[in-house]
Amino acid sequence: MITLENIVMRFGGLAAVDDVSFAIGKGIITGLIGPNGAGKTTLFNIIAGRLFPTSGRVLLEGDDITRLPPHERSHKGLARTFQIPHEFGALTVLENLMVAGDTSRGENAFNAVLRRGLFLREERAVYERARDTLDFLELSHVKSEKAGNLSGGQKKLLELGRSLMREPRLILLDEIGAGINRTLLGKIAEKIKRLNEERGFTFCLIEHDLDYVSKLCSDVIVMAQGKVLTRGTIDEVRHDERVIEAYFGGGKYEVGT
Amino acid sequence: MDPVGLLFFLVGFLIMAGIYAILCLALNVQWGYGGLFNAGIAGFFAVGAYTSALLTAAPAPTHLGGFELPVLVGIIAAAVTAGLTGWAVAKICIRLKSDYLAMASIGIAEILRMVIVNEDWLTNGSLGITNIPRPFDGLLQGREADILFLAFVWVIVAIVYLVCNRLYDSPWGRTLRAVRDNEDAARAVGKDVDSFRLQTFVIGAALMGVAGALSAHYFRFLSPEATEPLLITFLVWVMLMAGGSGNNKGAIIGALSVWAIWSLTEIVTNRLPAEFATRSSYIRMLLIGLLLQFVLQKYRSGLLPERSPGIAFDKDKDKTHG
Amino acid sequence: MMEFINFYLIPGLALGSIYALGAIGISMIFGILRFAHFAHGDVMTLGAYGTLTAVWTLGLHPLLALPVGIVFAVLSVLAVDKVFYKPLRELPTIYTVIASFGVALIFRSLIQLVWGSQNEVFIRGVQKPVVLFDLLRVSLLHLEAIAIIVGVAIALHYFLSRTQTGRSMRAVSDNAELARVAGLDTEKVVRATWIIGGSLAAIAGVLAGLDTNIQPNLGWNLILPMFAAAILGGIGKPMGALLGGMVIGLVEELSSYPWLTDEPLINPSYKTATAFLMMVILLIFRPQGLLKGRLF
Amino acid sequence: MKKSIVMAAVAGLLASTAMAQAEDVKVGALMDVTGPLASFIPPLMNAANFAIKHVNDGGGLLTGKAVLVVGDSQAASQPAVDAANKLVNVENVPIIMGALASGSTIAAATAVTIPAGVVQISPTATSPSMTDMKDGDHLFRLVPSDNYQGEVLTKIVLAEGIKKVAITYVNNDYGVGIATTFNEAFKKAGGEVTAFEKHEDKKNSYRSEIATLSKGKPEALVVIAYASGSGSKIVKQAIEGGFFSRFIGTDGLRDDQLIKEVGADALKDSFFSAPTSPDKNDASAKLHEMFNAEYKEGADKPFVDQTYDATFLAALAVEKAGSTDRTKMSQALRDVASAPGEVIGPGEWAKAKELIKAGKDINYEGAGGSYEFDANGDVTGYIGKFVVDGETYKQIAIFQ
Repeated sequence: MITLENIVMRFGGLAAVDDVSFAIGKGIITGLIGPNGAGKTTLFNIIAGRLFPTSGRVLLEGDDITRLPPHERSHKGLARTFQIPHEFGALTVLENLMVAGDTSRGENAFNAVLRRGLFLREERAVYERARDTLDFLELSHVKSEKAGNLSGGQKKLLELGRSLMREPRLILLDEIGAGINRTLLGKIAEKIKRLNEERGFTFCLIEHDLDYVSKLCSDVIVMAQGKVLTRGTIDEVRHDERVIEAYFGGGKYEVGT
Repeated sequence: MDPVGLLFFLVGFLIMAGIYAILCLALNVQWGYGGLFNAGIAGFFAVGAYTSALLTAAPAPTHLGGFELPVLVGIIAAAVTAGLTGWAVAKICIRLKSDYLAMASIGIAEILRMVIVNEDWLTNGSLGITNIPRPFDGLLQGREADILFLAFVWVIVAIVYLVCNRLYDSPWGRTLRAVRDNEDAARAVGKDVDSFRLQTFVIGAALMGVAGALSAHYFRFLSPEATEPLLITFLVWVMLMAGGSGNNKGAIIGALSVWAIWSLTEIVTNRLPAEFATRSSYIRMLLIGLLLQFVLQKYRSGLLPERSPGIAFDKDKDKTHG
Repeated sequence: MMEFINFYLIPGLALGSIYALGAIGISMIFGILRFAHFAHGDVMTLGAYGTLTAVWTLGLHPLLALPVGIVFAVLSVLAVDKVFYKPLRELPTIYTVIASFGVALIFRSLIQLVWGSQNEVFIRGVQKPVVLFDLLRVSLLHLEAIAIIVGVAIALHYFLSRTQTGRSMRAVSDNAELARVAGLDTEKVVRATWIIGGSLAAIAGVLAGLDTNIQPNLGWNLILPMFAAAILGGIGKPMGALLGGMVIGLVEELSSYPWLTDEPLINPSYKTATAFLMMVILLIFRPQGLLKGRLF
Repeated sequence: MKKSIVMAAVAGLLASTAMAQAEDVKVGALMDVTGPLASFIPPLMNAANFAIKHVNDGGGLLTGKAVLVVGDSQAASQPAVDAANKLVNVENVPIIMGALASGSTIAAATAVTIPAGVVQISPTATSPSMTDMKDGDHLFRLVPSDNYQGEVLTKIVLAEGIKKVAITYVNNDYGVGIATTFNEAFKKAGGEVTAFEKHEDKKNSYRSEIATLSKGKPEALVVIAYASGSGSKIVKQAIEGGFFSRFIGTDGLRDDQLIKEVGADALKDSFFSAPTSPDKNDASAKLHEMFNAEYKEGADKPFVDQTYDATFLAALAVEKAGSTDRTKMSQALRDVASAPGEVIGPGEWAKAKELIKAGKDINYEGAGGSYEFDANGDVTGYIGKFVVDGETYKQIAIFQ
């Protein structure tokens, strides 16, 4: 699905991502874990196009998209959520979802003023999908609320919903569980699993909660200090010495087998 | 007070308020919908005013043109040239963050003003352009003709309002507000942020040009001080903030109420005793400054705050909270 | 060559010093309070009138009366900050920007009410220039202005790098959140910002008044080039603003020097435009300014 | 608390309207009180008030008192139109003195006063484009168009034996107008102009401009600018830089402010032109004496004479018309301003009122000229040549 080739990202003299290469398989849920400062979010930003790497290539199903701006990647089927919620605060929840739909006719200023009939059908279709997505995420009761007024967890759901509206091939989830209570967290995990199983969505997620990762991900990539440390199933990586060292700082803890 | 005089005062008052309403609606497109901090309103206003004046005025050897074209042609051309200027400005500096965009736009407006003052062959420099016609000239005589112009101005206000409302209540407007609220998220859902900002800037600039053109036709005379950057720009910002940015009705109401304060305070300060004659104007400016602070502290979200336009098919409308 | 030094370079440096003194305050306020202070020019004017009053009542030389103007300007901005800016601190900066516009209007009207609107001068008559070797003709005031800016530069550098308050100011300017978390008293930093910004503005106002004359629009007329200078130097970088001011002043004066032919390079009518043009170009290609300032 | 303030303000407004007794007559004045010309205004405001004071001391206007209502035109079109609208429609004035700057005068006239049929007398607007305006005889002015002063200045300069000058002028309607005519006339008369440069008002340093101006070794620098604006700065910096010691100025520069900033010594070789009264009319001296007695200073400021005269003429026109009927004003104004008739000078309101009552024709000869309006509402001016004498200016010749 997505292939990274020798990605390097430097800020000033510092390499936040240092020669990372891996591929994400189609139709599966990949977890990206690692301690703070490992370069996970930077890598997401590079995949999503918010940052362009200092060197290296990003391929989407074989196409080189390294220098493609984020909105064009979105049109190619890449969607993402943000670590800190990036809701459209003054828009209603329903509008937040509808914005993400494909409304290219209605987004033409000329049509918006003079040929409003032209985008009615498109608008209705987007509306129906937004309603379905709201139902799926159980957010329908707040659909007319301003998104800025939602709780942290609801905002995370909203971000997920917005990604779904894109009908993407790959969704990047950046700590979708952070700061969310356990009930809601379980609910989100279940939604992700259903989307993956029933509709074949590909996910790549950054997460700190390893239990959560173990519940969802069949493939886990571990990063530390800008490099890929190891990769495997959750059980494989959990017991990898290098991983434990990276997480807890070398030598502080005696690591059993 | 003489009721007829009062009526004509109201006519003049509403003409200016209408011109400000258009500026305010235009700024609302840029700031209210798009979050673009344009502090160079006067520049686009000036470009529009000069375009229309040069196209419609009587020929004169002192400046370019004087083509005696119909006023409507002048106004449309004003929108086009101001829009093009906006396009050029946006092309250069739309990526700048808010306050920086403000500085850049002030700088550009100031450069435009200098060009207008210095390039005599084009604008007749500081001597200005006289004999600028109004639409329907000759239909009515004397100050009665102002009533026709008032109607003309407010028809244009209505058209601009309609256009702005349609822009607002459309996927275009929705996307623009999304871009304003969160640029990165808008990019992530496939929106070409720069393109939307560019469009917004151009549309706003074009409308500001229309307002400039109307002012030239109202005064029948145009000289560089008519486009004093800081005064026009500042007043329009206050109007939009007071009326409610993001709300078209608010923009118009803001224009009317702030213009009322601006203009009517003079009638009050003129009632001060004669020894205040020189001072009354400063007292007036002082009052306006204080009033502004009062509005900012007590009515800061404006008289009519922003609200979502709603979705036409959303039948099971529960109470709208927006 | 001497003509270049006498009538382009040194006046350019002097003008630059005035811009620089104003721009330092603008840059610091922008960096720490995060808004463009449109009333800063009028703070300069207040400083000039405060000094003028001291000159009239005490009969001092303007430079000796300067402390009175400084105190007057500083007290005014502190009061204005408390009453008008502080309540808007947590809101988007546009509110404070507009409020500062209003404050500019208030300052100017008050000045006109108290002192009237006619021009005043500190010292009557022509100031004979200092003539050296029959070649160098420099106005004493310009030497004073350049000396003051050098002094300010040294003091400012010392203050920002060696004192606790100076370091706190830099910290808040670099990252307000972090500074707050680290337990810095931001209000104290804000106060220090106004005191320094107000003082320097007052000095700038008096220098401008000495160079020409004092009238209510004195500072307002200088605000745009000062903004340009602050941006040029990099927002939140006082030393950058100082440099930016010098650059803008020099560019303005030197742009009309006959560099290539016998004609001025740029028509003097467009002198001010060169400052803005520089600002716009810089914003586009290097928005962080000459000395990497903050980007918001 | 707030409510009570509002109430008090409203009550005050209503009361003052009601209190203005029915027979009081308002005289409108458009003055650029705030804005770029603010520094000129205080003495001009005194001049207008002084004229009104003379009217009221000399028996009042019509059957009541004259009341001056000032609109702030801010030297810009939009505020001028707004202020004129209020004077014409809310205050209901029969006649307006002002505005000062040509731009605000023209905008106020074309957008408000001409359509409303109100006569406007500008004391200072010099723009040539006012001459051909279709104003239905509503727009008058007391200074000759720029074209005129420029030509007269040429004569004055050549009479001094100066053949080679550099010209710098402020880039506004005043500076551009006079400088352009002077430049053309001077060259036509055989003079040499080494440099002809405009400058921005409001700058602090003009040193590089002056350096450029001095290039062709001219004998004198012609400065067409306001003393309280760029004018004094240019003269001062030119002297300090050792570029020029001789200056030629117009009425804008001929201002006490210049002496205050530059000092009388440095100006002993310089001379100035300004509109004045015909030959031996002592009206100006008389007005200045009265003015300084009243206000202590300022009589010699530019445009004080004209502002006083314009206000006085406005009042005379109302008195002559015998009512506040706007349609009668332009004829009445022509009657009182032009010969023939018994000559009236500044301050002689009681005499004028008497004569008008007696049905006699009067002819106001003001401090700034005799004001014989031509068909366009323009005056043929008299231009005086002034030099610095002690701490003030002295008129040494009159040109026509």
